[in-house]
Amino acid sequence: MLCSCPECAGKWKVGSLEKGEIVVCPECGVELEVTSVEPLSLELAPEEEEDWGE
Amino acid sequence: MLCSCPECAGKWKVGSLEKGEIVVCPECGVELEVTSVEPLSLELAPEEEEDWGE
Amino acid sequence: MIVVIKIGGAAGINQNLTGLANDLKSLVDAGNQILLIHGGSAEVDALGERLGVPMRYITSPSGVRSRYTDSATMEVFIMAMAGRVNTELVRQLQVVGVKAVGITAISGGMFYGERKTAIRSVEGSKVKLIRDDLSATLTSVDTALVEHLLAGGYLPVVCPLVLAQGGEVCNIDADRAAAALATALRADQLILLSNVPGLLEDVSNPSSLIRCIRVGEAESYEEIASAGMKKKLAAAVAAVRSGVKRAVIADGRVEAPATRAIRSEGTVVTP
Amino acid sequence: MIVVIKIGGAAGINQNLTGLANDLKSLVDAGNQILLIHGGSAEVDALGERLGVPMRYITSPSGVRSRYTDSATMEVFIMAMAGRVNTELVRQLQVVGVKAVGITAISGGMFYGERKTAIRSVEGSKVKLIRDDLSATLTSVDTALVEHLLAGGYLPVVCPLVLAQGGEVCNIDADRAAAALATALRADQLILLSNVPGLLEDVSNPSSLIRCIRVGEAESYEEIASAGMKKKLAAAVAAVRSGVKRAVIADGRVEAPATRAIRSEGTVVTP
Repeated sequence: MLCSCPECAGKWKVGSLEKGEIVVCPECGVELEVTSVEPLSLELAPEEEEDWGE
Repeated sequence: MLCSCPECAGKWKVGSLEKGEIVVCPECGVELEVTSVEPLSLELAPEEEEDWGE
Repeated sequence: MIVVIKIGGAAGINQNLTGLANDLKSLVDAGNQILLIHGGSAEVDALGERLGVPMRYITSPSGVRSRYTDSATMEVFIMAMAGRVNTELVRQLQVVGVKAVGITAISGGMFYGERKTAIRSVEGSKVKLIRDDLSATLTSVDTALVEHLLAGGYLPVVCPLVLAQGGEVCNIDADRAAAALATALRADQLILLSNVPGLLEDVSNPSSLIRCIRVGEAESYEEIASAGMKKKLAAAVAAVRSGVKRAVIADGRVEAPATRAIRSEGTVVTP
Repeated sequence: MIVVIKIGGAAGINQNLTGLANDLKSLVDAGNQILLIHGGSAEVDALGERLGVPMRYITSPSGVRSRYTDSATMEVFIMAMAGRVNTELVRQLQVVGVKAVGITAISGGMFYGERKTAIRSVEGSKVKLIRDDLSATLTSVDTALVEHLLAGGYLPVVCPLVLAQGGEVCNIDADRAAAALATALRADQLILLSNVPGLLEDVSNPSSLIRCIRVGEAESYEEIASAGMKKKLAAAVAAVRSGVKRAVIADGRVEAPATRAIRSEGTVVTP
């Protein structure tokens, strides 16, 4: 699958992706969220929140 | 099944009984509870309580 | 004015909880002290089905239908009523800005009761004695906790449970519990909201509403009352006979259901 | 003395509820103001299994393990915790003569929080974003209701739920909730009871108890702490840093567990 970074327009290939997965752009290092697989769409991943949970 | 009334010692026959069933002694009219079937045992049934329940 | 409002658990009402919450907000804002007590039969049945705990009912020789509450059913009852229904009512009220406090009636020793060790159940041609039923007759009502909450400006949302003499948590008829609480609180009104407009002359004709019943003549209406309505009627009569100024059996599915009941839209039971 | 006591939901503790209830009675009789807040993980898991709602857990990139609470799980959580566990604790306390009041923390607007719209979950080699999790970060604690209850001589039994900005009822870590409540109440002590004697040097050796930790050195103990203990340690440190005089992580399975914890039998976290 050909990925395209929405931040730096960098391109790279990956084997398989899942919806909700976080991937790191190999060029600018930003964290991206796989918001859809078919068609593939990547968006800036939200900041990591405190992960307290029962 | 041969029934024997614990109150008046009256005897009478019935087809079948279930545990917890209420039967009325045909001789003295008292209400009896079938507390066990094998062996058959009859005891005076408790007074009817108010039957409020959800 | 102190108003005790009981809402049934029947499905129809669940769709109107937001409407009810807003209505109670306006009543509280107008300076009334409101206590909400709830049933939850639909939720209990639904959870029982999901858990494979069969919901069985007892019909007493005098025709009163009540839930057979063995310990497995009591567990379902507590999870559905004290858990789901009570928490959802508190959520709805808090979301519209009411300071609601969800409690069960075993908190603060509000309801103590005597567990009925033997209940008669008509089964076909037979009458059977049920000995493991966890329902109780109310023997004492302590309103200290709800009065303390009302004085603090809170709206108590009460799940009707009873602590029995052996320490068991028991089930109690929510209508009867509402009447007992209204009596103990010397409430001005008891409102019993359900999924019918009130006592109907003809149950298939919603406009055959009987508007007013004096307690003295209540018995004559028994024949036209369904099993559920019989309980509401008996609860309303019990409350009014014990000093509550009036009781109203009204429709919980309409807009502003409590306010409309307070304005006599329903069957009003008076001394 | 105001003492906030949190008991976990782990199985071990459930066998000791009568012991805990008697212990709390003696603390109340001695004039202390006690607030009990409870978890219920074992009960939630058990009910989830009965209902066929799989209990899934999220492990965050920093190793914190928490329950994945989608709406189906949240429903189980409310029925098991606000229903079963809370009601049983109130029952036990009332039976030994304590005036207990079971509430959830959405009552009276006690806990408001922000729902985490995206939580990171490590799944094998991947990190995934979970968007439908109903857990929240606490944003405000209003102790008015519990203070009102304590002033009335009642013992609040709190089920940790949070009302989120969208009106959803959310899940929160019970240890964290206890710390926040202890802080907001300016409690003298926070007691975290669980099924271990405290923080152990060697988790397989119950006598390797670490007796005292100053908040400044707490981080150095993180490596030896299990996921669950990490949360307790963090909660204890958060409370003491915010003014609670001391926090004790202690064993909830022993006799008079709260009294023994108050007397420093466990891991005491101090300023």
